[in-house]
Amino acid sequence: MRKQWLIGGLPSVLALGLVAFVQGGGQEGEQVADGLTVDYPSGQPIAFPHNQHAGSEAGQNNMDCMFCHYSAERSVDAGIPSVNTCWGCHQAIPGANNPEEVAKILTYVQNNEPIPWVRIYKVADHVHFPHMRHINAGLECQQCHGEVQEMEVLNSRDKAWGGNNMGWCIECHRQPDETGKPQASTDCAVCHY
Amino acid sequence: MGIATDPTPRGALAHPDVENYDEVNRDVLRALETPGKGWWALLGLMVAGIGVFFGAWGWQLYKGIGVSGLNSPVGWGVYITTFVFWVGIAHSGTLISAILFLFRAPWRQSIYRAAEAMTVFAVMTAGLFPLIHVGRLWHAYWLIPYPNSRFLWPNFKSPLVWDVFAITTYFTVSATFFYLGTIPDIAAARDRATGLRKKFYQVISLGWRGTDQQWHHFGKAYIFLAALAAPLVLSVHSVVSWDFAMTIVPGWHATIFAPYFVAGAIFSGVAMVITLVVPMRKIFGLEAYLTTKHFDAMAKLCLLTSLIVLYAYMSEFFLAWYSGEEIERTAFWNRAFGDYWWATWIMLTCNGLVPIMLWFKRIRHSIPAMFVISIFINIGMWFERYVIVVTSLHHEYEPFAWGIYRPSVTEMCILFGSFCWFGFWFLLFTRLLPPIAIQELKEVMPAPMRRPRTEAH
Amino acid sequence: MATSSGLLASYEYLDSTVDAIEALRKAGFEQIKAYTPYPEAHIEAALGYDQSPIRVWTLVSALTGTATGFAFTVWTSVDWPLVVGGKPMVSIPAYVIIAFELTILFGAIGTVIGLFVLSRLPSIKPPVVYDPEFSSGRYGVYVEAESARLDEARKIMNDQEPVELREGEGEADA
Amino acid sequence: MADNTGMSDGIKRRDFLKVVGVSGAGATLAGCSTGEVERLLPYVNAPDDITPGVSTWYTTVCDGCSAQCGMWVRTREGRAVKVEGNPNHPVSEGGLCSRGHATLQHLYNPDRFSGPMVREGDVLRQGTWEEVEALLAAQLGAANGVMFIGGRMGPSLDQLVDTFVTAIGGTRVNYDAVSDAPLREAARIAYGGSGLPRYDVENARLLLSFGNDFVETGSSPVAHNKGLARMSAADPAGSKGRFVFLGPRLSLTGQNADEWIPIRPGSEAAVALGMASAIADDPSAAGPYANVLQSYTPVTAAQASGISEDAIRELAERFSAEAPSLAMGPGVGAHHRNATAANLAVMILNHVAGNVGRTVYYDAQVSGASSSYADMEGAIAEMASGQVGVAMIHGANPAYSMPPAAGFAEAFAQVPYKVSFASAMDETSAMADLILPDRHFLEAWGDSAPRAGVMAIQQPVMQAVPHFESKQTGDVLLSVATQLGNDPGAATFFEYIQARHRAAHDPATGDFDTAWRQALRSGVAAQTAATGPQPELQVPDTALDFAVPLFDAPGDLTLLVHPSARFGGGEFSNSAWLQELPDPVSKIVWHSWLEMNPVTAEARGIREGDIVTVTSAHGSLDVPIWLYPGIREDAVALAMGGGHTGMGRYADGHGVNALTLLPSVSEQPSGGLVTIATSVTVTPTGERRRIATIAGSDDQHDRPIAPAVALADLGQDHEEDEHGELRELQGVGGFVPVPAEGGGAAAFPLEGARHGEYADAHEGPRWVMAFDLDKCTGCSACVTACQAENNVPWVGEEQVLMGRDMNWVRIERYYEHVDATQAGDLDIRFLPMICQHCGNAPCEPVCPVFATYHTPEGVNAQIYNRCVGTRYCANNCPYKVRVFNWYRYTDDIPEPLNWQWNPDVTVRDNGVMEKCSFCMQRIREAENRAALEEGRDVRDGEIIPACEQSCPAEAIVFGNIRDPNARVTQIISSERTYRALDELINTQPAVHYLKKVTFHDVASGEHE
Repeated sequence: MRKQWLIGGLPSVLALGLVAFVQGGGQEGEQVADGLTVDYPSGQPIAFPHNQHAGSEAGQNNMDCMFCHYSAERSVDAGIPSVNTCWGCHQAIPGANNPEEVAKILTYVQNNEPIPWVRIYKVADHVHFPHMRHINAGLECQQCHGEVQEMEVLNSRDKAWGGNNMGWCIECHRQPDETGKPQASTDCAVCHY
Repeated sequence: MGIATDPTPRGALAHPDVENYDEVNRDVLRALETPGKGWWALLGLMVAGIGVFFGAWGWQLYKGIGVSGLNSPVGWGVYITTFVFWVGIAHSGTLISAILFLFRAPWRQSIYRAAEAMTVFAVMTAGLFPLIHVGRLWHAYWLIPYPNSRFLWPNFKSPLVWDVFAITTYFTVSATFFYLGTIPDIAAARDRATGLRKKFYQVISLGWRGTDQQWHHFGKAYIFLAALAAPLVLSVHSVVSWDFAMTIVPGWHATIFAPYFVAGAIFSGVAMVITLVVPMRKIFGLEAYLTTKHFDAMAKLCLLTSLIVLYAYMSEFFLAWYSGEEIERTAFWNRAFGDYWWATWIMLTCNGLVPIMLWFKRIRHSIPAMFVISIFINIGMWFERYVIVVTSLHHEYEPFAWGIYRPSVTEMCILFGSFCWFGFWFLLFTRLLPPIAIQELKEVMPAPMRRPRTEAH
Repeated sequence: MATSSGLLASYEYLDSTVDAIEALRKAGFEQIKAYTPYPEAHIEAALGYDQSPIRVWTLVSALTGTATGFAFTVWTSVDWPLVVGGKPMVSIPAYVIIAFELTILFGAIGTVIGLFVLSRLPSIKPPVVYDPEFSSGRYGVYVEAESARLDEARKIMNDQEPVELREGEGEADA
Repeated sequence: MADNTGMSDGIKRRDFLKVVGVSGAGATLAGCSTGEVERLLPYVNAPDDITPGVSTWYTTVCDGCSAQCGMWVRTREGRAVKVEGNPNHPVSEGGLCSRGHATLQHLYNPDRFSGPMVREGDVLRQGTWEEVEALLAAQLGAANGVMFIGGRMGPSLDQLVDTFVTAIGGTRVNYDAVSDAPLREAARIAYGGSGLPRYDVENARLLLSFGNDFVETGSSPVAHNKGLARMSAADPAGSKGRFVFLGPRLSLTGQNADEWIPIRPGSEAAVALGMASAIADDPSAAGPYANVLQSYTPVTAAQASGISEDAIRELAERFSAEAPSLAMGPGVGAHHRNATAANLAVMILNHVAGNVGRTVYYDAQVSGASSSYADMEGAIAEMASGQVGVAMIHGANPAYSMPPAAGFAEAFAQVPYKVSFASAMDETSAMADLILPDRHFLEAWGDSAPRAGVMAIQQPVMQAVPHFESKQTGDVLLSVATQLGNDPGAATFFEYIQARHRAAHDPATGDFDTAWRQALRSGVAAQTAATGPQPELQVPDTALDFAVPLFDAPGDLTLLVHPSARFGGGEFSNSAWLQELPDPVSKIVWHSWLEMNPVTAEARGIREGDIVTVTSAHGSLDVPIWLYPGIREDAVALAMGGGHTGMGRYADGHGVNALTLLPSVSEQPSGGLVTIATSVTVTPTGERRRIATIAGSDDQHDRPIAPAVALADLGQDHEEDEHGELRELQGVGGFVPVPAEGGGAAAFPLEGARHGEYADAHEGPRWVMAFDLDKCTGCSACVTACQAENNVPWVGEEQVLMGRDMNWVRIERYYEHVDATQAGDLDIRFLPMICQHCGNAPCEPVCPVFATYHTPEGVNAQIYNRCVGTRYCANNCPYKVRVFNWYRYTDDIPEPLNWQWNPDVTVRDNGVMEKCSFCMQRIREAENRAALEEGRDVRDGEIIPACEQSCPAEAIVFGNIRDPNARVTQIISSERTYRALDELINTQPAVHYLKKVTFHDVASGEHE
């Protein structure tokens, strides 16, 4: 009878193994961080609080992301605000919380130098991510970047998307639209060329 | 009641000079005793060669695959040639142990252990070459179907993925087969060995005791493994041949390839067995077990396969001409008289002409002659693969894109190193495992009887 | 179960071994174990073996391999459809090869597992009754019986002039 | 290397903001993004016209050569990444040649001067602009005898230089090794105008080129290339212009001819006049040249040229019969001692054939400054005799581009103070005491008048490359002039130009500023109407010798020195793109070669690759032999442009300088440099080398790769094209018939390919491309365009020798019929081979990891980051269009050359396969743009791949074959359509070719 059990058991074990093997698919993913090693805020030239600007709490300014990241809806790149964009407002607004940080802007304006922001969000060089296509498809910035408007300190660890984890993109692209087809193409050459 | 045994004259026995079972153990296990200087010298050489091997490979990884002589149009060269060569070598082992076992060939017992060991190590060598030749080794694992965050799977339509499956399967099965067959002999070694060696054998003999029950299942399992291995042997080199035959490259795209490659593999494999057992026989004094009978049989196998291979060459050339297909014709004309004519003629000489000598019994029975011929065949078979790979690629469909390939030093180092890598393992084998199948030898020896044999009841 | 002990006889000749076994079985001894240096059909016959169940292991696991091969290849090619060389998404002829290789692979592994299970390998227990000669030239017969019948067994075994006859205490490894 | 991180870590094709970061004060912040932290550098002041990630296009003028083609420059975040032809420009009409593309590499040339240089002893130290301008002013103030040696320059700068030089009482000479002085002079003698004759190649029915290489060099390569393509394209009526080439060697132009008449070097005049006399019923038709005509007949022509009298007579008849015809005189590649006379003889021929005013026009106006070798000889004499105190060099490199025999270097060394305006080091600047690096034309203001009535503004398309502190010579001259106390009337050169144009502006046509802005936007200032009545032949004011000139002894082979199709006279040599661009004729890269007829070689026991010593009375050099059936047996040819010694890392040490062999003689009366002047002896050195060529076999081996169809066969459906049906195994679906020949939109996708389609792909677009081989002239502009667009690296001579060239486009060149011994039909086939994007692609199924596969849009995609590098796909590609990254070639690319990288294309990593992607990035960009405009579909013509954009011959068309109205669909419905090798191996390519149309009936090449 032990024999019978084994004869029955062997295939079922193999089958189970296979199932587990295949199911493992979605979960196991290489969560490669994208090269950001410096701890924020020390990494950033100016301690820029996103929540202060874009947050909707009392005393926060509830700005639209695209006020500063001006090209997000018409370009592949979201765009980084020019120094003048910052200064445009901060001429008038000394910054109640920590004016010394705000004051740094002026030095850049005077030296006519760009602010060397540290890059937080980056897709691999071989991936093409057209921002405007996603914005115009009705995605919220937060869906990839996380609840930036609530973060004082931005950190690549906080972002919603899986860094170099392609599966994270695919899962969204594969969502069926009303016709039941995938809502976005999963053709490789859409992003990789 | 009792056993009915027919009287067998000693002359008809496989090993007339072997008196009894104990002698078998004694002779075979003597090989395992402390090695001499020669063995250490050889081992040293092999280790040095392995150094060259991995040195060259490391250099290639550091610089890029460009350190090879490969180019476009010749994207495959010495690496794939050597890969196919070693896979071919790997074939006779399982052929002798499995197929000849199933056909109950009487001469296999004393060579199949060495042949199987050769098989395992040859696959271990061959398996390295696909890794050596890829451009991005650090991504080579993408050929293995494993669940990943990209939801991507390998392309099961690609012959290379077939290769991955065929080679791994072949390695697993032949290694298992090899080990399984060795267990009883390891037990025998265990029972004579002392000290550290005894410990070692105790572990790897898995506590084999040769009880009736163990022998019973062992025999069956062995038969089934043989039955599984037999088609596998044929399939593996067919799959390897399809790496070429599945393409549209003139000179590769031929339906004859699978049988042609399998025959070639057996051809080269048997030759390599001869190359290996001749010195082994001398060094370990196994003349009584490796008799001219065995070499004669292997020689005949070589002769047969060499004829098949030769036929394949001829039919390829004939059909190229007969098809009237311009591109095919150019390809084969170029093969025989083009830039690589020398390789082709080395191939034809070593694989087609030299083996003709095997028609003569005197040569078949001369061990030195066999040794020399087998070396020729090894060389010839390497060049066969070189010819197939390179000459087909360098003159393809697009005349304006024709090119020339010159192997680089790095490639040569890796080719040389692969032989050392193989030799290293084989040397270890000769010292650690009984190089001849003790228990199977006993099977073909007359069992000791108390009553005189003639008297049957 | 009554205390039983065993007798281990080692013989030089095959026919005497066979005779001893047959005699013992005739006398009604059931717990007989034979040691041989190589698979000996006559002894297996004398002990009256029938077909080994290994074949079932081989068959089942091999078929599992075939099924896995086809299921896996087909599933992956529809999971993310990518057209190559104008071939159909599911190209059965190509997948036959994968299925074949898996058949062999699973079959072999299944067989080995079966062997190990059935012949109690690997066994780490040190041998209680064993003689190194069994791996070389001798045949061994080990019989187990209640103390009462031991003498009967000893007599039968002695009839075949063993090289040596030992009395092994306690259970031989089952 | 971590899993999933794909291409070229460390190489940031997208670190654009570090470039725009420097907008404003020009403070260079390059190199700011190093280490593992990547910096984002935003603008200081955001410019309105730049959106990150969106290309901005500026029009300007290509200042690469005298043609002055219109240019469209694509800039991303303030850096120029691609130059293209400006379709609005009347000269180039959207085409651009390889050299034009390569100007981008000169902009980012890492060998440019980092700033103004002052010599102190043996070393040059970098100075400030204030300092060097003061220095120059002081020197000029003090010096006695100032000489300005100029090259080609636009009208405004030309005028400024003149005023400047006259103001300081200096002399000015101009020099350009590749000048058309003889043609210009002939035109002056014959018609009085000082302009170049303008040819209407397109409308000629019979075109004769007397050794004029108008496709690759000459006054306007792109325009003439386009003209030739249009002329020789068979029109629906089944008629086609015929092109006959007369000359000792087939240049690229010659290879495009329908007939080759291999006349002796220097016998152009004899042949032209012989034909003229045969055409003209009485010599008086030649007006003032009647006497000349009397002394020439087809017989004399035959004697002089070595061509049968009948051939000449017959050609003459056709020349007058097949009107309008056109004959073009010897170009820059055929300047012998009587080149002016030869050009004039051809003018007479055109005159008697009545082509003046129909296909050839003589304009009064002159463009730029005419340059003369004779003037240089004078200048050298002056310098040698110490009459020159300060010598200024601009836009010329005589130390390299004059024969050493001229002794320029020695004389120049005599000059106490030598000033160079070169923006990058060259042989002449190396001797200078003061270097004031000029700006590259893409950074500077200028204007151009390529021909009568055409005026275009050259505007800077980007901030000056921050690595180099350059200053525009115009500005330098202005400020120095001010320091010298004479008022030039403008503060900056920009004002100077604008002032000139404002003055020239006719208020009747509207407000100037509007016109100016319009000119900048369209790339060309409003052009005046075409030329008026044509002038009549004038009595020559100088004696002319029409005889075959003498060639310096000793030697048994005439040496033909010609400008290179890639390097011109050598001014383009420091560009890796051009060095690695296979020469359109020889397909050789990086090194020089001596062209020799196989018969000659065999007679002397010389094999290809033998290194021979070429010796003339004036010098000798060692060069490998390349066997070429397209050159007369009594001549050998050597191209200019090689053998630089001080020009930069990509030019130095590659090849030999052909001028070494030439005597220092100027052609009389034009004073141009004589390039066909001497005989040479060729002796093997016994050494050999491998030729770095991409050419495997020049013979098609009767394979259906580049078939042709005879003009006579057009229209009637000829049997041999019917290959019946293939039968293709469809997976498990059994055999299904497949039409062997590709059809139009209706037939696509073909039955056999359909099962490979994606379930939902049928409504989407299906991209295909068509090459019209009847138009393609093999000029190779598409090769460089593709290299520039797709970040294709160059690999160097060593790698090419190993067969590892990386170009995605390979212009295959097959000889079908070439006969250098007598007049007859010529058949050389060009075929641009790119990835065919096969419907049944052999490369796809063999890839183990789906790195290459078929997209629903019918493109054969290559996913670089998925590639493992087994090279299986390349082995199985019958077209051999896949190239492999054997090393990480991009590592060798120095700053700032990498600024040119296209941000939209992945830079490939070591060990990765790559190939033509149909410019996937452009497809995506167009789709994105279309989607932004309320999600419409892409319109036909919105996606133009780099090769199509640049093709001067308009031979390439890309589009969606599912759109029945698409240009490409129309074109491939032609009966000439075929697909390479398809009928043999049923690959169902998406790339369609249209057969070349020949006048002779086609034997070989059409297989079976």
